[in-house]
Amino acid sequence: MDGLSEARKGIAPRGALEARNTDTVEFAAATPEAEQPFKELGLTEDEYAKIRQILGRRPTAAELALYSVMWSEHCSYKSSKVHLRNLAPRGAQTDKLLAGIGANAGVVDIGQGYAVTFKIESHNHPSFVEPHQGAATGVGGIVRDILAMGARPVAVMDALRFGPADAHDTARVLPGVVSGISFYGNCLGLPNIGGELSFDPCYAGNPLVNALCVGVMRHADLKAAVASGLGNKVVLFGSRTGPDGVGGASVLASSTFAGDAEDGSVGSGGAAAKRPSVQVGDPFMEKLLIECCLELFAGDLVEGIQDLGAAGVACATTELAAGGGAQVGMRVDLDLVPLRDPSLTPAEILMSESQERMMAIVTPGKAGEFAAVCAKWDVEATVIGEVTGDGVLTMTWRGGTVVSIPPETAADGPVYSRPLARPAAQDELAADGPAMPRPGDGAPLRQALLALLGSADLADKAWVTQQYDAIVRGNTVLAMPEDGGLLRVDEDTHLGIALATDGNGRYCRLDPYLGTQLALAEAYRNVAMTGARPMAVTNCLNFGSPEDPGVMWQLAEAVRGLADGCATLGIPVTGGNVSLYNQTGQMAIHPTPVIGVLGVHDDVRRRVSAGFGANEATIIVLGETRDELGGSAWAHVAHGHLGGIPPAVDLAAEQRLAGLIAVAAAAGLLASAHDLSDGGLAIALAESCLRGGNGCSIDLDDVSPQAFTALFSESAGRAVVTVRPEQAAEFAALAHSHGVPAAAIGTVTGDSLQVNGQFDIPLDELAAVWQGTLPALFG
Amino acid sequence: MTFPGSLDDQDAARAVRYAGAEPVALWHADRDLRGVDAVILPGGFSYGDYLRCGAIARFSPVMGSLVPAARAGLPVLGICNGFQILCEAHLLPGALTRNAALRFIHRDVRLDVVNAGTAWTSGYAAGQSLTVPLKSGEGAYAASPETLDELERTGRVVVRYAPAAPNGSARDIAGICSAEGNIVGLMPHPEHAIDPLTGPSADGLGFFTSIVSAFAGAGAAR
Amino acid sequence: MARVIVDVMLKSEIHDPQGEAVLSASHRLGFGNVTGVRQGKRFELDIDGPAGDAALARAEELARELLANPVIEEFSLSFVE
Amino acid sequence: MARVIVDVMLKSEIHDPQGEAVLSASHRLGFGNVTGVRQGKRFELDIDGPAGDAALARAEELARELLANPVIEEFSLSFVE
Ligand SMILES: Nc1ncnc2c1ncn2[C@@H]1O[C@H](COP(=O)(O)OP(=O)(O)O)[C@@H](O)[C@H]1O
Ligand SMILES: [Mg+2]
Repeated sequence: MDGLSEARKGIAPRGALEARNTDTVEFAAATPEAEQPFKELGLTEDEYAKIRQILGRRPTAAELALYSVMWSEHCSYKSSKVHLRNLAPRGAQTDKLLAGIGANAGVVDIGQGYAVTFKIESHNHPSFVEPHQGAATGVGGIVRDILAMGARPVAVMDALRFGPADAHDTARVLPGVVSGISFYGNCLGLPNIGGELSFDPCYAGNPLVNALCVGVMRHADLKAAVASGLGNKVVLFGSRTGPDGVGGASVLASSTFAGDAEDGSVGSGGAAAKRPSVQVGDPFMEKLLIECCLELFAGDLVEGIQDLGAAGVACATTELAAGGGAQVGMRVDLDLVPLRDPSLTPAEILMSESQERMMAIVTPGKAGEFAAVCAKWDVEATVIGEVTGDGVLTMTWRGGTVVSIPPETAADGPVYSRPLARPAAQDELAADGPAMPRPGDGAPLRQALLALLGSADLADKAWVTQQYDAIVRGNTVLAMPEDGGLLRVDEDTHLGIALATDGNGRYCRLDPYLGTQLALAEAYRNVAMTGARPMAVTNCLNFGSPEDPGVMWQLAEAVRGLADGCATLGIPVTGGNVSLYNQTGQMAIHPTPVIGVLGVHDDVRRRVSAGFGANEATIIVLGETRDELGGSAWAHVAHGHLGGIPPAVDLAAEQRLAGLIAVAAAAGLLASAHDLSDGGLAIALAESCLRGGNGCSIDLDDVSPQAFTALFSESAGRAVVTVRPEQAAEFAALAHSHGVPAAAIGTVTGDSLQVNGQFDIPLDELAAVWQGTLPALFG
Repeated sequence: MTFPGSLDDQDAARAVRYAGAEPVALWHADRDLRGVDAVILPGGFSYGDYLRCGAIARFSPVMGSLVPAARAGLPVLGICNGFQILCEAHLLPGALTRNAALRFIHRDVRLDVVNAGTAWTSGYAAGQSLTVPLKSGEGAYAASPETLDELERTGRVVVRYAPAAPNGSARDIAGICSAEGNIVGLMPHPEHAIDPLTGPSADGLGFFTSIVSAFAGAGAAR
Repeated sequence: MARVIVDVMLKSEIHDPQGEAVLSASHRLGFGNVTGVRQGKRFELDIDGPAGDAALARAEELARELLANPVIEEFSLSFVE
Repeated sequence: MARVIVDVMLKSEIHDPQGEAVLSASHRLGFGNVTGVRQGKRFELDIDGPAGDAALARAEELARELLANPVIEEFSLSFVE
């Protein structure tokens, strides 16, 4: 039995309704006792009762479908909303915001008349079921979000987490996910400029596939997802509507996979039980949609626009109508929706998640021009309804009224304050610091470095990133494996934007508040390393089941950490996405907020790379190194250990470091800059050597008295930079005036990573270890 | 030239500008070549490349004008998807097939200029080494052994991967030309190597300056 | 030696952008009477041993495990002389 | 309406990395007696009008012009009921 019939069984009306009459509003009013499959659609008794109360009757099958998807966790944020409110930017955080949380994606003023919009979104569950298409459509969805703001999408990023690198199922999921992102993003002509790749057993049944898109527009181009203007036309354009992913949003992303998908194998147990009809991406159509929309925007032909994502037509119509205000309603004729499968019922039309569709509000006078632009791009466009002044969303089908609701009641959805409780085990975890034996000096340290460098988390990601076009559009100044991606926005003024995403599930497991701030700090630092000034934040909150009070505590702590962190840094959260129910049976993933930071670069010609490029340059470690190994890569790789407390966060120090790098980069003082994060100084040095093709000779004494701590501690707020000898004094003075501790530890030289008094590793050996891991695992 | 699904068209236009000429946008649905001196078919995924790369673009209305013009001597450069379209349109022999590893490859490659006598490579010296990006999933050049022999014998291999093709291309061929040398197709992207700020080098600019100076020298344009 | 053909097609409810692209290209080329196109894969397998039920069973196993993605595709088997 | 199947395979002298990848994956999965795999494309065309020589001729034309690249591929046609 395939997933489609599963999903349809839940929706029930199909066969049943064909036999009866259409379930119209009149029929529903006349048959109050008719049984409805609200549970199968993921609604609770209370929610169902609430719908009946709102409508003063039982909902029709179409209305029930509409409410069920709109009130799903995925669309309504019903469990997270009370916490997300804390993220609303305040005071100085709002200075540069042109649109904030609540819009499809937040919009930031970057100066010179330009605005930037960016957002990160999850496609975790679909990517486990069908990795290639799941990941591909994840990219497609976030790109349409950005497009709906009126911006031209200019780049994507992908943050990925999988089960153990050598697990059987990872060999199915990872290559599929990467090929899906590659297929879709490359075909769309959007450069992929960075992301993340990491592995942990907690993600075995729940890989995380988070995709980010960034778009650029002029201030005047900003569009709103609002229906307005009595008599204006509602136009559905793009792909036809088929049975794709019917029930996907509500069923799949709002509950855990049943059964024990321990090996995670599809076809047995877990995923198969709730497999919906899979959405297949058509990136070519999306490319046409992008160009078509941008031409429509340029011609001022749309009054309001919304992308169709999860919950498709149901979501676009209700949100557009609700966005228009209390008086605004909408009348839609579902017979006019162009279908790929003519047998779809109204409920299925509303729930379909067919990809590559948009909905626009167009004045009657411009409808002709609108159609002409769509025809030029071979994009099918159909008027399916119009804006009314009665405050009601009305839908008809085959002569009957199948939906008649106040749209805001569906758009707003319920809000739950779910119970939360700090798990008792947190204290044990915190007490269980990494107290195991540490390598002393020389050979054991060398061995530890190579083991870390060759571990799947820290190894060269080229096997993945070589499948991504990072340079299409010709504005990519920095991309992976650099700390942050950097894009040129204006060829004449050299204005640019930088982006990085970071998250560390291990830190967050130990302390979700600190862990989230560490992720924020790392993304902030990575953006700063390019020479850019961090300006805004997006986030994707990947957590387990909200019905688990421990998970809710993690979520609340993470959001609190993010809100406090952004307030301290003075930058706003402009949007994001929440993905819950990431767990297999009772096993939740590590709490994994993924934080994206956007920065502005005043002159991309002054960009800074991570590689040791300049021979004889002085190598300087910035920031303070403490003995901080809780949740570290060393504890994980060398001992499979997770415990203790994560490194301390000092956001003021991060700000000072970022400020120093920006000023030094603008002054041309930096030959390279690379932040320190997973694996500490050891890994940063190895990466800078390999990236630049130059070796180095260093002393650790001024970093920390213990060589091990100097090499592997993961203290935050640090970076390793190189400065030409003749500029070293100037830089030292600058660092001092910024209040950033700076220790000169050696020089760029030779073709080995040489730590004086400890060890010497030829670059060839480093390269072989670093580059060999992923190809050995994935072919 | 922009087909539905062309992606590197703006990059090709930028490269033309960098070379000192004026880019003119051509649209697949117009038969009109607008009196241009030379045509670049850019990279991308025309029509999604769903059937075979370049297979559907070949039937675009503009190709009805381009094919005879190219046969009559109009200089044409096909980059990546443009190369695939030229092969599908039989303006160049052979075909581009799946990369040997069956994955999309994006990386910088080294090319040796084999033929510096074409309209698009006259600014280079034979044997010169270039570093430019390659980014394609179906970049492995394939042709019958007779065709390959013929191409080599008549100097129609324009650029070669050095030291070896990363994608399984026959005889490490990265680009070829027509018998007259006016039509050149290659898989790597010279338009993405025109400025060290955004590419690995400026080595690719020579393709564009070659053609511009050919016209400047002949007094034929600008 | 047996030669078994495995045809793998997307399930009918699954969107097939490739087939659609071919369909619209056919129309542009003047093949107006082509009303539908689905694009799938064809595998020709050479299997050691006689052409018979055993070979077919083996091929079916392979198709199920490797050649077709059961989430979105279905397959059929046939012999070729 | 006629349904015509067009099978498109790489010519035997053209390298088929997809087929080879399937072959070695088969061996890894324990299908040692699979000795050769070629991978091609299968198109299911719906053609207006009766299933007959005219439909076949039309499909052949489409295959020649669009579905197969004669430089590297060959095709065959068949009806399906
Ligand atoms: N899935 C991915 N997609 C694109 N780029 C990636 C991906 N995973 C990692 N990268 C890139 O690889 C480089 C190294 O990653 P990582 O070590 O996580 O960086 P950092 O520690 O600086 O955050 C970065 O440039 C990052 O953007
Ligand atoms: Mg970094």
